[in-house]
Amino acid sequence: MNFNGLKRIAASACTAAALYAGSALPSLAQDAAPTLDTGDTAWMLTSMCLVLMMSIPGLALFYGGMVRKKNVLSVLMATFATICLLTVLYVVVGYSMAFTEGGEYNSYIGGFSKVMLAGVGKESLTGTIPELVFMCFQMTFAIITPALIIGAIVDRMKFSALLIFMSVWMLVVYVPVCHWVWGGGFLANDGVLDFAGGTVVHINAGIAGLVACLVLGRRTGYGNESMAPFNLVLTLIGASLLWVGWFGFNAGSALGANTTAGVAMTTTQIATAMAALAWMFSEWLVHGKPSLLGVASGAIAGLVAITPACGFVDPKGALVIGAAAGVGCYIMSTGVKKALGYDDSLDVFGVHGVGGIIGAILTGVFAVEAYGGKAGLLEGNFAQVPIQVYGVLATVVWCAVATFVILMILKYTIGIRVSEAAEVEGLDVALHGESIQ
Amino acid sequence: MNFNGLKRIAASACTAAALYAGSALPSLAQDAAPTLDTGDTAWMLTSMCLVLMMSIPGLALFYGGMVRKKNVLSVLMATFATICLLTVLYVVVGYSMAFTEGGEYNSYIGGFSKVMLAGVGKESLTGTIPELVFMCFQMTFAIITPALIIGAIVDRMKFSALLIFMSVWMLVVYVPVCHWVWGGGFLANDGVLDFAGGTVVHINAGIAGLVACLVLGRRTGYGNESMAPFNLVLTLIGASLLWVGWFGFNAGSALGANTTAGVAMTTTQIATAMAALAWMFSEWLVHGKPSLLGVASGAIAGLVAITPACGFVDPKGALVIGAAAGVGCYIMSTGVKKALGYDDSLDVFGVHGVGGIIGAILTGVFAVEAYGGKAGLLEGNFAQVPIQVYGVLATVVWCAVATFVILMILKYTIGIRVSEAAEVEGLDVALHGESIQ
Amino acid sequence: MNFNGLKRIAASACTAAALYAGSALPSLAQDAAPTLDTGDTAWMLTSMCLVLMMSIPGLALFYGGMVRKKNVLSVLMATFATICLLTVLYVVVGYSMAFTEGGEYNSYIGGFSKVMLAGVGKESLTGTIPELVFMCFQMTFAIITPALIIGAIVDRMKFSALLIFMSVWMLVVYVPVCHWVWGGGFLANDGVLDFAGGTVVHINAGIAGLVACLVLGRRTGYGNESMAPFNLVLTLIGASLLWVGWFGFNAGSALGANTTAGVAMTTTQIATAMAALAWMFSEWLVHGKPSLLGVASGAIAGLVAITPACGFVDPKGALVIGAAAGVGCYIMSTGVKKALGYDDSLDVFGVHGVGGIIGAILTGVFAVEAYGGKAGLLEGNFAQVPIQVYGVLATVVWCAVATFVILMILKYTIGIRVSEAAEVEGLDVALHGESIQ
Amino acid sequence: MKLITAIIKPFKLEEVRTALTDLGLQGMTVTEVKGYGRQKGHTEIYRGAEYAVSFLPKIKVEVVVPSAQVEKALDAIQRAAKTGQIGDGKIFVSPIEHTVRIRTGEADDNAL
Amino acid sequence: MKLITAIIKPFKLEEVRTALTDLGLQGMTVTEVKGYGRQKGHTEIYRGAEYAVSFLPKIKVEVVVPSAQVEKALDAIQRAAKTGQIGDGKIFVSPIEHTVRIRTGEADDNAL
Amino acid sequence: MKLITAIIKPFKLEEVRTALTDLGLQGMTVTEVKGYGRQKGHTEIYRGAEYAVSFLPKIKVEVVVPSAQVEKALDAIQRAAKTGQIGDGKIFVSPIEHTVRIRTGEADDNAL
Ligand SMILES: Nc1ncnc2c1ncn2[C@@H]1O[C@H](COP(=O)(O)OP(=O)(O)O)[C@@H](O)[C@H]1O
Ligand SMILES: Nc1ncnc2c1ncn2[C@@H]1O[C@H](COP(=O)(O)OP(=O)(O)O)[C@@H](O)[C@H]1O
Ligand SMILES: Nc1ncnc2c1ncn2[C@@H]1O[C@H](COP(=O)(O)OP(=O)(O)O)[C@@H](O)[C@H]1O
Repeated sequence: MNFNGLKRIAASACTAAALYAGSALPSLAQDAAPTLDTGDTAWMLTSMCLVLMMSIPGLALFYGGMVRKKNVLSVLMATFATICLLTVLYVVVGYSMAFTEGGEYNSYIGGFSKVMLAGVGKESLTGTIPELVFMCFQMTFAIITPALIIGAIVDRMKFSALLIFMSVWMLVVYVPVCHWVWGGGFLANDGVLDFAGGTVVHINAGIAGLVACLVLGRRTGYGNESMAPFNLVLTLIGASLLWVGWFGFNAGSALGANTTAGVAMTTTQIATAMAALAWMFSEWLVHGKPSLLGVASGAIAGLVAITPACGFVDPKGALVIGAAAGVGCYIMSTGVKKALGYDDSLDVFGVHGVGGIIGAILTGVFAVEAYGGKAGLLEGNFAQVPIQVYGVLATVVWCAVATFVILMILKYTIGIRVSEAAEVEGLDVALHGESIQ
Repeated sequence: MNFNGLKRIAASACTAAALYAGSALPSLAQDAAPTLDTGDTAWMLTSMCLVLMMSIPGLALFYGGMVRKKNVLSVLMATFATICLLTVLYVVVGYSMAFTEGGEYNSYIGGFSKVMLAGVGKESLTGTIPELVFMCFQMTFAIITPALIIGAIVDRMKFSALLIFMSVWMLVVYVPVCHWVWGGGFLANDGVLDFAGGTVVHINAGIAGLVACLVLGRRTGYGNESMAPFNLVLTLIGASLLWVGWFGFNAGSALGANTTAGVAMTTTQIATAMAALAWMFSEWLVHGKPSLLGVASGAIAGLVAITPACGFVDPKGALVIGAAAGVGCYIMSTGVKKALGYDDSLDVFGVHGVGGIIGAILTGVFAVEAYGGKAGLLEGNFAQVPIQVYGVLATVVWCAVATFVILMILKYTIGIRVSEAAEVEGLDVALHGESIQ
Repeated sequence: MNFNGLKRIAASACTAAALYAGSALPSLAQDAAPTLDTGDTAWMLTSMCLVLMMSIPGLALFYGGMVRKKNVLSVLMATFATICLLTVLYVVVGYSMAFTEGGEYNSYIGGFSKVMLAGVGKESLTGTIPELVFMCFQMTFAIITPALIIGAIVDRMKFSALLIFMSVWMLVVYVPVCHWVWGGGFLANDGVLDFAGGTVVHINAGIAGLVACLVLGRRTGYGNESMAPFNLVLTLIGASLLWVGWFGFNAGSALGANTTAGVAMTTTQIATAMAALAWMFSEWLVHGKPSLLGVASGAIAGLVAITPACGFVDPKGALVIGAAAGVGCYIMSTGVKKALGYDDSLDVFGVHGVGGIIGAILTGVFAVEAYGGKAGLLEGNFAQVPIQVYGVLATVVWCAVATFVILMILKYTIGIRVSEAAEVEGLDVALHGESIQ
Repeated sequence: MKLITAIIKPFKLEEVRTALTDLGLQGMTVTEVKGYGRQKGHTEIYRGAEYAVSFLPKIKVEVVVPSAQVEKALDAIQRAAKTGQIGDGKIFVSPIEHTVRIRTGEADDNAL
Repeated sequence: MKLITAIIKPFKLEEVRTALTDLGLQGMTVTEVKGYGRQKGHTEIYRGAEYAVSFLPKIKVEVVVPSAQVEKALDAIQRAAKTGQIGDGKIFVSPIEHTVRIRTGEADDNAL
Repeated sequence: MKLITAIIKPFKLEEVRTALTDLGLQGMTVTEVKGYGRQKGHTEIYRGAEYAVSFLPKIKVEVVVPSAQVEKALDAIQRAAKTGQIGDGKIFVSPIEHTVRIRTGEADDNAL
């Protein structure tokens, strides 16, 4: 019935590759009632852990190491608290709005039939895994996406405003876009390819970050004071855990321990390494020195760009996507940002926004039928790139407008920025009464 | 035969949920000789890694970040050395005493038939996984439990005394209680519910911590000098890895990649997030500022409290258990501890003892037949709560008495506390001849 | 056909244990076309993540914490950049040269039939897992081995020379030796036992480290200035993640979630703990104090020594191997190194070289037919130890000669050592324009 | 020669340095210090344990100048370091009897 | 005015601060320093490499006081910082010719 | 008594310490400082943002000596700390009017 069908669509969006290649998930391919596969379940349980590890401690450290000593704890706190708050929110209503039948508005948003996980029983399955595991896996995506935005607003946003913003943003921006692409919404039906969330996660977070840093304004002292990173060791740990965890994100999006997961793992590893090298060598060329922050940033750029493509492209495509992301994000996060003068503090837009867009479009170029069941430009399918662009635009527009409105309302109600005194003292002491010794 | 039956009991205690729901682990449900399931084995191999990661680096960092700079390395050392020593001890005799037939004393302690893993062959299975994997998984529980106690005795205990205490305590306190609950002992037979170790692990460690800090006495300067944490970044990394690893602990206790694991993963994630928020908001209310140490402590409190319940309750129950643990542990670790004046330095009792007791009792309240096969108070089973209380009391009494005796013997033989000079200089240099620069 | 057969050899080398015990990987044991096993695939996907985590952040932190503050970032950078560069190189040509039929030279080196993963399709399998997953898993071995060498050349090697050295070394030393042992080369055919890479990975890296530190010369100020570790907290995190990740390395080398993986996990855990204790107590005896660096170093020594043996020996054997490695590596890394006066800065030879040799030889002593299908000296097979020695010698000779030649060529072309000024200023600033605050 | 020691707010260091170099003073030595004074500190709370942090981060700038330049230097520092907020800090002047430039052995004013 | 510089054991800082404020001295500047003296250091051993750590952590307290109060201050510091153990530290007194409060421009005693 | 303050390159500390102890001076206090002077710093670049680091790590050695020994001490320090490279640092001599050894109350030269 509708209900089961919906679940299958939800799943199939993630495993388009598998489905079209038509076999990787036999229990999905046929219509027989799916049965639990312990191997697929084992991998998805693991994937959920990996993606959670991306947020905490991964993302928290990646960002925390880049700010000044007086603000490190506040960045960790923002990330950790966001993870907790959105976990509860997702269980209560997020999952339902993302992955259930939304009735007449289904193209845009899901319904409330699974509020508080109603009807998501112990034995209910999604494909070959327990639906509860599928829900947990999806939850980790829903909580890391808003957390990514933190990089744009560090050192100056009020903690109370941050918590409210994150909650509203997840429900108003993330959940709908997730439904559009993976929940049976209009982008899925229009054939947009997004294997693991280049559009849903990264473009979304990147655009929101850009809007947020513009609305908030620059950090006090930006351009004058030194804002050199406190401790890049933390950033390196974070980048590494993001890389490792990302296999849960990308290969996990195959929803099983199948050949598609193998493809996603391979392309992810290749693109990431290539992007890191591309950023490092660009920097070496331009500034004369290769830096740790550069190579780590490049790796993240590669991970972002391969996310929508990982289940659709082959190793060669992954190499090119990685190279493009490394160079593209390097240019945007250094030269261009400087030129335009906005303070996207930790380059959420420069890395996730730009990397996500590069990846989304190149997915339409390098998709290989034999790998992901979809042909791209190089295989003569001229239709896909425009579809990808259309998917990007839809997301950019909705995300930008909604984010702007949410922040403006907060700005003129409770206020979104701390006092300058607090900013000078540092948020660790000012907001949380704690400090690093 | 007896031997196989015993193993099945051992396993079934952990997977009560699965068993009663009667199917998740088919090879256990029927009496046919079990066969290896690669999916279940894959998840259990992974779970062992996750639980080990909880101890090192997880717990070591969680504790290490909370002490003063001069003692950080000594805390890491205590944890790491304990892990190594108890690993060997568990293989030699611990596993056998916990999980074999103890003859006439079987209600209280296992036997010696598997000393040095005798008869635990390559092909021997526990349920659907290799017994060696089951042994390794159980080992990670046996080594982290004593390690948890370290939080209560930091900054002042002699290293030699610590190693002896840990060894004796594992054999005299942990192993018997583990046998009572999971090895076919009297608590299992009396129907006490402890899915993943709320009683065996956390109440045990919490009570031992309380006794240990009372016997040892307060840190020199307690109350006068500042004992502010050295670096909460380490504590945040530790808390995050504990959270991630805990899915191996809780969902791994399903002993397979089954629907019960899905339930455990879901309830664990929900309760943890809820408890973190509960602690954070309590603190915000009381002290005016939400803190990173607070939200991290709350998360651990939630993980502890959901541990006995995770396979038995539903999402709603998990929300309530999390909230109760967050508030309860907050009160005990701050107000009450201050009032009573004991120096449970890193709140082993306040978080693990209190959280474990809250979780054990609420398991009897919120158990849902459809999820874990056992009905709780809310489903009209008034018998369960008293049984849970009984399990708690048995553990508390045995643990308190035994721990006290062990420490007293050590105190009046080799001594358990370092010299005041060593305490002032710091244990890193005094005990280990090392320091952080 | 040839192609499939070759793959089977490749796999079987890794899973000798499984094969001889003859059943753990049924699809390999029989000649029927193998089919994908989701459980095995789940574990191998996980294992790849675990082994990658060993390199970043594991190894990077283990090494980074041991150098002086001014060089920490340069060590992290060397590791991270090496991982990225070699990932690309391995995909392009490394995998093919290691694991394909090399025609008439096949005893020594593979061929080019899989350059850029040609013919490694989405559906192609190795045993019961996708070949792409097998390739990714093997890649993680190929990238960590050269990275291990970094410990010998820290604080003084030019970054450009490092990148070139790593690339050439992987292709000229690692890939051939890997082919000899696991790719169907002469050592495999001669019956050398190396379950997870004691020879291929650790002896190889250890010898290369020794040669490299001799060619490079000592660090400026060695013996006069204090070169005390900057922050052993990082080293502890690194050692812990190496330990956890090593289960992917050792148990993952069973290429499936089978009973052999269970054996490897058990022996790995036992030997590691035992070696850590052995090093700690030796030190305690000799210097009067047990140290964190000591216990962590011992753990790594144990992990190294059990690597070749983990699928072949039983728990008792693992205990002895661990003890031998702990004491042996302690002596070599402290007394002997001091006596001979070479500056193997972070003891790559003392731990990996020595530990690898101890493990390789003791594998021939303690191999137990019932566990790994091969009898060792204790079971009366006198032939094995000589074969192991022969395998060690072949590797040592080739590695030493090739490493020396590569470095000499670099030395007299682009140069391999930074200026003394750069060394005094510190490589973080001098090479990468970054610093820790 | 005189040693001018200024205790200032950390974020004022760059301005003070520029002010001094503009006077042609080519060297100075700075130290991270903690200051106690009228400016009140803050309280940190860890699991209910309150710690009053009464010492605040300050920067100590030490510059030895020829006696002739003391006035100008004091002026420059005060102007650069002033915010008007409590906690701006102090400037102390003390005598230096002798100075040596290690590299050259030059003495006194020539050593500055 | 005089500058009183006291090198003390770190854990004595709080007592010294209280002793000084009890005298009505409202400000001081402290620095983390390392001291070498009669008190012996310790040895650290990393993988067999021994490093003698001869510099021990100390706290330097600097307080500028009106000449009249020097005696009382010396006394107070000595009483507060004394443990009787080797390594208790030293107190040095040196002249300050001029003082300025940056915030207000007040000079000399009024600036303290 | 005189206070000799030497700003030196960090890696010269051991040599300076030995040189001073060889003179029979049994104590000194050192501080990690940052120095600005003729020796130029370096630039750090993080994602295209350039930061000029003009303050370089130096070590400040403070030793109070009986007036009689000042000459010998200056000499010893200069010889030990000299590399001939720019940035070797300075030595300043200033008066100390009074010294107390906290442990014993001994005063002046006896306190050193
Ligand atoms: N008597 C003193 N001796 C040494 N340093 C002092 C003295 N008084 C104040 N300071 C330093 O000056 C800083 C600022 O002094 P404070 O009284 O807080 O503000 P203000 O200078 O604006 O009155 C203090 O933090 C301390 O470092
Ligand atoms: N001549 C000196 N000049 C400067 N500081 C000194 C001098 N002598 C001692 N100190 C400082 O005083 C501290 C204590 O001195 P020490 O000789 O160890 O003990 P005590 O003061 O009890 O004799 C030393 O660590 C050092 O910081
Ligand atoms: N006028 C000064 N007052 C205080 N410290 C100074 C002064 N001039 C130089 N210094 C210190 O001496 C160090 C070395 O001085 P610099 O001019 O770089 O080299 P050199 O001493 O060889 O000429 C500086 O880093 C600074 O710490």
